[in-house]
Amino acid sequence: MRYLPKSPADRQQMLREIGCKTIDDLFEPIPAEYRLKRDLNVPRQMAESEVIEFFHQCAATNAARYAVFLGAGAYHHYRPVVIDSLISRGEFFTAYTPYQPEIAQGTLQAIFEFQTMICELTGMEVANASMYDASTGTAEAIMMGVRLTGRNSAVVARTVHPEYREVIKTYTQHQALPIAECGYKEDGRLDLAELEKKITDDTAAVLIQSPNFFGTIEDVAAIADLVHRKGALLVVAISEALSLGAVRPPAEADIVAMESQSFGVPLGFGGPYAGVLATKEKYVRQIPGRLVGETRDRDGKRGFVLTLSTREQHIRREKATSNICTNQALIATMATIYMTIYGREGLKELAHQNLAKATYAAGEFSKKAKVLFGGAPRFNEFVVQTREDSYEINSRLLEKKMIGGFPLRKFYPELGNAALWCCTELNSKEQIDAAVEAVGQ
Amino acid sequence: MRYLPKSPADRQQMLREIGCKTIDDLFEPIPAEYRLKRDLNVPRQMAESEVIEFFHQCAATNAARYAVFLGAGAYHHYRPVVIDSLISRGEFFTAYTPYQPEIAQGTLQAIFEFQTMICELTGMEVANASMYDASTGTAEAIMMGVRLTGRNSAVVARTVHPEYREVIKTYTQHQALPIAECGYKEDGRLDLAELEKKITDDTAAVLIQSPNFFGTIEDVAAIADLVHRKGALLVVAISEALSLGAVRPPAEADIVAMESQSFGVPLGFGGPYAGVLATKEKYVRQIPGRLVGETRDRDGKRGFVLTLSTREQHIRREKATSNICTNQALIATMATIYMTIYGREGLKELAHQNLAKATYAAGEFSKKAKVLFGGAPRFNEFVVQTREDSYEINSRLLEKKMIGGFPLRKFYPELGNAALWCCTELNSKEQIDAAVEAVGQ
Amino acid sequence: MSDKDIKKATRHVNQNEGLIFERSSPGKKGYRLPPLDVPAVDAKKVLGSAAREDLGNMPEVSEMEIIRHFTRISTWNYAIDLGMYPLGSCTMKYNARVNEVVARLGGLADAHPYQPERISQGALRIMKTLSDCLLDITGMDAITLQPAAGAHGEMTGILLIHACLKSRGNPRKKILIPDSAHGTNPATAAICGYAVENLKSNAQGMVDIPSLEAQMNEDVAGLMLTNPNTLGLFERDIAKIADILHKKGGLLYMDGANMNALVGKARPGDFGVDVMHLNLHKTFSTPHGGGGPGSGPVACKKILEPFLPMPLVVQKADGTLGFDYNRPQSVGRVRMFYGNFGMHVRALAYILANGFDGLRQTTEDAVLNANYIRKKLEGDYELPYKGQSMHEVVFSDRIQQHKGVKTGDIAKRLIDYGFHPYTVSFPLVVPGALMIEPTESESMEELNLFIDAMQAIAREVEQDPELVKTAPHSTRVSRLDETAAARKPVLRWKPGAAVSAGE
Amino acid sequence: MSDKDIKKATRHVNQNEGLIFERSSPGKKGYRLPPLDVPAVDAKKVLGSAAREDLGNMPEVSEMEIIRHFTRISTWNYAIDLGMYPLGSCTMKYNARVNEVVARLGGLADAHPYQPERISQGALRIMKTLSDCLLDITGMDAITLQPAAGAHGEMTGILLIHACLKSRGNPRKKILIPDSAHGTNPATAAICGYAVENLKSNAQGMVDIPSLEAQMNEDVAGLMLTNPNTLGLFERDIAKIADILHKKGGLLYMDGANMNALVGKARPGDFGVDVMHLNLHKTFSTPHGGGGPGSGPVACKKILEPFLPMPLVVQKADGTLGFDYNRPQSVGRVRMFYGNFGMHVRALAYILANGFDGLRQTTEDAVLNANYIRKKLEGDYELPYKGQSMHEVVFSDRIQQHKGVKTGDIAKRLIDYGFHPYTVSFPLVVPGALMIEPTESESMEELNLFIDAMQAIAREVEQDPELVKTAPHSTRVSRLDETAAARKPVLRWKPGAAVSAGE
Ligand SMILES: Cc1ncc(COP(=O)(O)O)c(C=O)c1O
Ligand SMILES: Cc1ncc(COP(=O)(O)O)c(C=O)c1O
Repeated sequence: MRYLPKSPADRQQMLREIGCKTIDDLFEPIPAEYRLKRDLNVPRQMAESEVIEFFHQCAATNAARYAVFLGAGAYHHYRPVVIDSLISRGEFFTAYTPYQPEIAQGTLQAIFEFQTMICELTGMEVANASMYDASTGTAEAIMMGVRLTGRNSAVVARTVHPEYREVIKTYTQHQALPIAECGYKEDGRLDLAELEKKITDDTAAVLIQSPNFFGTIEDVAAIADLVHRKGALLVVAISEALSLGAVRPPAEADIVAMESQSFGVPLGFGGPYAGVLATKEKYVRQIPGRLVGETRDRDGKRGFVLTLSTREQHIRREKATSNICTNQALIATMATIYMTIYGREGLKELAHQNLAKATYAAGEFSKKAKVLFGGAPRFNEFVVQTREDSYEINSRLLEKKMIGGFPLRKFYPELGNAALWCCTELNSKEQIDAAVEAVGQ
Repeated sequence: MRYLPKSPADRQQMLREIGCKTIDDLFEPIPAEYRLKRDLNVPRQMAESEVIEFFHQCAATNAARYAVFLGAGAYHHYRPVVIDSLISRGEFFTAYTPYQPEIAQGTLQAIFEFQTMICELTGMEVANASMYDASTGTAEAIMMGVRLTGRNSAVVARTVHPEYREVIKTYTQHQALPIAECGYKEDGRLDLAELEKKITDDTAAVLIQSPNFFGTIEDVAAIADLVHRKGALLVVAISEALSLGAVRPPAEADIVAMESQSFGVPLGFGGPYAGVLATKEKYVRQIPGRLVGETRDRDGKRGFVLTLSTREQHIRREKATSNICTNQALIATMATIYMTIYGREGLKELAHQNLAKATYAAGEFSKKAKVLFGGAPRFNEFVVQTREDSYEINSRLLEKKMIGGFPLRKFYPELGNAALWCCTELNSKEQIDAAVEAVGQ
Repeated sequence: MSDKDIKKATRHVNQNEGLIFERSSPGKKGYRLPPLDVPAVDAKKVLGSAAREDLGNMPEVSEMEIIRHFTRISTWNYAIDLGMYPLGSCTMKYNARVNEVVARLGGLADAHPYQPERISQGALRIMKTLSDCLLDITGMDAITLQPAAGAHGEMTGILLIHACLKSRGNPRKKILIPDSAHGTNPATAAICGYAVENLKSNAQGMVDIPSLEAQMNEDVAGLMLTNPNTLGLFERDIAKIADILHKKGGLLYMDGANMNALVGKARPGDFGVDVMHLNLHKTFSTPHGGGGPGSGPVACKKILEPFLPMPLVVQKADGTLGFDYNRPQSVGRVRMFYGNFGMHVRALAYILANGFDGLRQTTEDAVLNANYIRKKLEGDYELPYKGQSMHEVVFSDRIQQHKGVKTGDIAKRLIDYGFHPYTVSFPLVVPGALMIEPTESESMEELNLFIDAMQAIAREVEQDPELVKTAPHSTRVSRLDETAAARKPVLRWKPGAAVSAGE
Repeated sequence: MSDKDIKKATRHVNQNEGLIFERSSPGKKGYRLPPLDVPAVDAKKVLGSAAREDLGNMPEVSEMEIIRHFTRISTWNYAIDLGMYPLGSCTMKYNARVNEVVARLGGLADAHPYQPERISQGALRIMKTLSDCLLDITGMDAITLQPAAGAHGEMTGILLIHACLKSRGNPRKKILIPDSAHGTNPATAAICGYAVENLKSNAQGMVDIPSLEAQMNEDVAGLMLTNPNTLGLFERDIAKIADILHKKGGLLYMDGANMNALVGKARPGDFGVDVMHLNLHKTFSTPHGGGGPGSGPVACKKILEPFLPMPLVVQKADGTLGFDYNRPQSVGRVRMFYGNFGMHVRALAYILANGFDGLRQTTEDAVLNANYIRKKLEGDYELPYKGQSMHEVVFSDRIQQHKGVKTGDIAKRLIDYGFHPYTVSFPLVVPGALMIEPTESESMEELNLFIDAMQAIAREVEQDPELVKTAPHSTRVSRLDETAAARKPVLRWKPGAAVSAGE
């Protein structure tokens, strides 16, 4: 096998030195009846060219170079080539978790920069080194709220990504942590009146998303006011990170649970992505996941280390803030490079381009169909209601090499034939016009 | 411009410190009438995504994923992905010529390894660090022969790649170095009787190619005998380097001029490739191009440096062995990695696969057309003669996404409708059968 | 510092580099956008009070500086690509380049998770093929690829146990966990609402059967067992362990972090395991990336299948592949979409490149390497448990403690010798543990250098313990103060923060 | 060694690595072939006595070892990606990553040079577009992209002059070359059958007009001029120089190595140049790759067009692009196929990413940077020629020579300060030259660090010249013995060759 750096003679010599006759002597601890006596039923060893050909064939039966109008938690943005070029350095992608900081300053400094940028963008004071994704991040944020408040229930807006809500349900199901849902108003925003009713003395946290699942931007300040008045914490989820280039950060939140996928991470059929939690400094000892902190070496030189690990499973075991160990470090590094490339001006300019595309598209769609939730501002997504079935429309679009909006019927039957459309900088006017045309047929 | 690491304020400050008002003060040395007063007539600045789209469009109007039966000096072989992964390290591809060995040991050691492998494969004693390609390499080899012998003419086999011969003509045209050509026999090999006549007392070098342009393997030992008897030097060109995995190396030659493209270098519409010259130790002071040699540092540690530079243009100027300066170092490094991956056993196994494919294909073609030069051994190329015009056959193949053999009429009109076909490990039996079928229609 | 024994590494000039924010200045740009082809909008008008004014201290730098910044800091990392990385329990093996290439193919890397199934057949085929391979490798009946890492897989597995027991009437209260277990095991049990009960290891470092028998009762939902365990020992009584659990209605969870000792040689499904996770980022070579991403598929026996997270990849009546969301007994979703698909691609590429014979040889080499190290070092370092090692070996610093040198010091000194240290102070059952897992990716030559280095350090401990206690001496930063970092945490850069000389 | 002034670099642990042959052992494999789908052949039968027995000492290693080998040795290199690389005359600028991506696109990277034109339109479009851009940049009328590097372009250009003059009746005998010229210039003239006549520079480092007038006659075919010249000075009398040549029937060749001072600001075609080459691997950012590949297109005026190498890319009657081989007056082919096409792709990507405004700004920044360095260092190092600098500046070691320190020593000491040295001892007209070309790719911060380092070294020369003379002190190998290497050349590894300790 071409990956294995041993010759047959090496193996013989090593066995001799160990004092074994055959390799099977080393497997003697496994009771004989459990030793596999046949070859595994996996394909035969392939040449590299065959491996590539196999995946080429797979890729060829997947869509490629379609016009994409899907968002809904995974966004198609241009990925500068510098990202892959840098994270393909073996020093980044073949390193482990930086447990030995003296030979891991590259990873540590990159993550420290990630934490800093996430703070700058979200308006929070501290951020962790990453979570698996935003769905598990929101669940962990709610559990963090429980630890911080000593209260034992939570309210989640129905305008939070439906799959985040499913994951929250899974995570919290055995924690005696009931989750109430709160609906939305005509303008697609959270129903504040309902929320006021739903929050009880036992509500640890309220979770909203902004821009929410309809693409609508919530009035975070007003919600925070209400939530804080009730003694609960506000968790704000962000699934479209690029919105932070144009939209006021949720600085009034107590915890922000963000998905970084928009920042240079491939769509990749859903993963790997990178969630991140950010919060106030005073809450840092209850944050889950790794944290990188600054320190000094013996000569006073600046350096970075993993810190506050007494929160974590390898020290605290069943009392840890979370069971997370491996996180999404390389993806966080991708996001860091992306945020660095666009930076202070570029993220804004790019967000404004997204805004312009979606504004134009919503305008065009509204000539042929009903665009819902016009009463509140939105970023790069909007909901189009049609007379025709959303899936049928999408089938038609598919033939024209367009992937239409996300049908909402499954999660929001009350909206009828509605679909969530997304337009980013990658959707040309031509594509938008063609999609509007096809929908309006 | 996104590559430029300066802010407008930086530029102002630097100008101030230099003592200039505007940047144009620094261009004052250029007489005003020659300063360009308009914008260059090149396209406007593009976003990275636009640059990629431009080249995507270009690539899309080029052939891709065709079955290729072309060789003729440029060979399609599988390129292990490790090659690009390694040479994409900035430490390799963004370094200059290793003039400062203490911070260039990576490049130097890789080239030293290249030189060693070329010696092992060709049966020569020394090899240089690379030439532009084999066409310029053969020209330089002949000029080297002139310097070594003090004689002033050369004989070149007509079975040497026609474009090599054109380049030799260009290089030697003003050097009072007449080039005679020598024909081939029925079996596609050099006509030894003719050669004997063509070699004169003034013949410095005889250039042959093996496998020659028809894919036929020359009897190098016999030719060397004759050439040496006449006091001339034998230069052997190798255009299909992989042949060395199966074919006896031309150890009797005085100089080998090899093209390394087969060793992991993309076809790339003809370049960059990497030529290399190898020779006997006693001739090394007349070899053109760079050489890497082993030495020691002050503590006795092994290290590598550019050496014997008194041969070169930067020291010897008009008396140098060649005017070459920049060579093809990174391509030589690609070849080094390729030779390392396949190594002692793999190059042989791969060459034998090529041999098997071409043998099979020639057998199949001979059922439908005439395969020429059957009397001598060949590697992975062979000549097929048809009744139908070669270009017309190729047009038909093209529609079936196959690129047929290289029509020989332009360079060898005496062969009629003949084409040079090449089969490598990348030509499947299925492809070969389809091509035979289409040719025989 | 005496370097005479150091054969593997030398010091070399290395670039300094500040934080990216320290390079920033207004007006530098690393990007350029294409011209906007729709009417520009006034963000203030469109967004009203939700419009953002500015982006604070986000950096402004050019592309050239970005390349240099990340290239320079990358050179401060150790990595598999540079040398042996014998972190026990982490299985730091070669990350094949072809895996990276296929994961980036257009059509796979660009696929939107919600694109219709009929234009996602290639991605589904990959998930299905990988699932089939993993099922045969583990000897299990059903699998989910959704979990994002090992701990996430553990949670999924324990939720399955919970759901299964609940469907039988009582989810029970406790999970048994050996004291040698990884920290994620108890943390996971807690998230799933279970109390953790510690199970002592016996003198051989294995599950103590009498204790297990004593502790197992109707309150216990199951046991989380790592096998081979974190001492690198195969639990010989595994069948008995399973029996004890099953007899009292419990289920056996296996932490599959150490599957690199078993692939192609033995299958958990054959020796009584009911549910387990795999770490694709260990056994199946997907890169660790400085801490992640991982992927933690969970495989289980038929009895647990109904409870697997949704959706599952299934073959549909028309022969095409699709997602099955209609799973009424499912524990729910543990992650949005379908898991870390990019890791699925890489793991499958690894399996295909190896084939059945390569996978078996890989396991054999991994076990061979660990035993070779053990044999060569057992005179120099204390071996607290003498059972036969599988893919890793755990020593202790008992001998070196006499000179005041701890496992952490030896680890730091290994850095000077050109190696990444082993895992320090884990498992907890071994005080002062040195946990060494070479994997199959090390040549005999590299192993010999490692053994030489460990022996040289053992000598240094005797002759010059200070040298070891103050290591590393060859790195651009010396030993970093982790205590100070935790005392007054600085978790982000702020403008005006002081920079020490030399940066 | 005192490191107190060194701000840019620190020493860090770095892996040793022998030659790949020293890793080899029989039976290790880094490859696997697919199964053969045609009958296997017996090579001995098919090839007879031409069959090869074995491949001698070619290495046998695994993929993991190959990755480590080349990764490790790569870390011993300095590179643009790591820091400033101010080699004068070499224009070491940022090599944009997008160039590498587009050059590797399938369809371009896989194109066979002999594939029919109708399925090569994309490649031809690239060559044509690049040609058009370069023609406007140079102000010339016609161009060939065939030459593989600068020296190769020089040869092509001089052959054009030869052919043109010959077509006028007499190719003439001599080429004039200033003493400041690069070594390739005289070497090229010699290959083209011309005698080289040296042209002295005047006190200002420029072409001495009276000498030129005196030396120009009917035997002189032309002048090879670098402009700006290798002192970084623009030849102010360029129009007059061209005039003198043209009046006597000679032609003006320009070595375009220094076009980074002119792009978008002035065009050789406008100031009298008849033919010139460009170095795409300098001005147009294609990577140097440790010594190559390059690309040296040659642009010329109408009068020289008929003689250009064949084939040329042309637009055909039907609007498609194709190669024109029917060029009866052509000097012939200088390289097989069409030149280093991969470099054409990259150079075009650079031009498109810059646009006209970016190209101009680039030139301005390059000239700004050189003048900034000059201003800051002119007190510390001798400036032998005082004319206004363009894109590079040349100092001499005259001041430091008093302490016995030479330009080569200062260069080696710069390594300790974290920089690649400047070009040493070139141009020859400046004894002990320090030739510094920062390019546009350096930030003010990096320039300041360089200036600091140069100033610190100047101080060290006064205070501790030995420190400088024995530099570098921070590298994994100390100063290497180049004399010994040349005395008894060892140009290849041989089995059994001794290896020194520490490797
Ligand atoms: C034995 C064991 N169990 C569980 C884990 C957790 O896996 P992950 O880090 O992928 O969550 C690890 C990894 O460190 C481990 O070694
Ligand atoms: C002034 C000058 N002319 C010519 C050359 C030769 O160019 P190349 O190395 O591309 O052959 C160089 C490059 O070193 C140069 O600096």
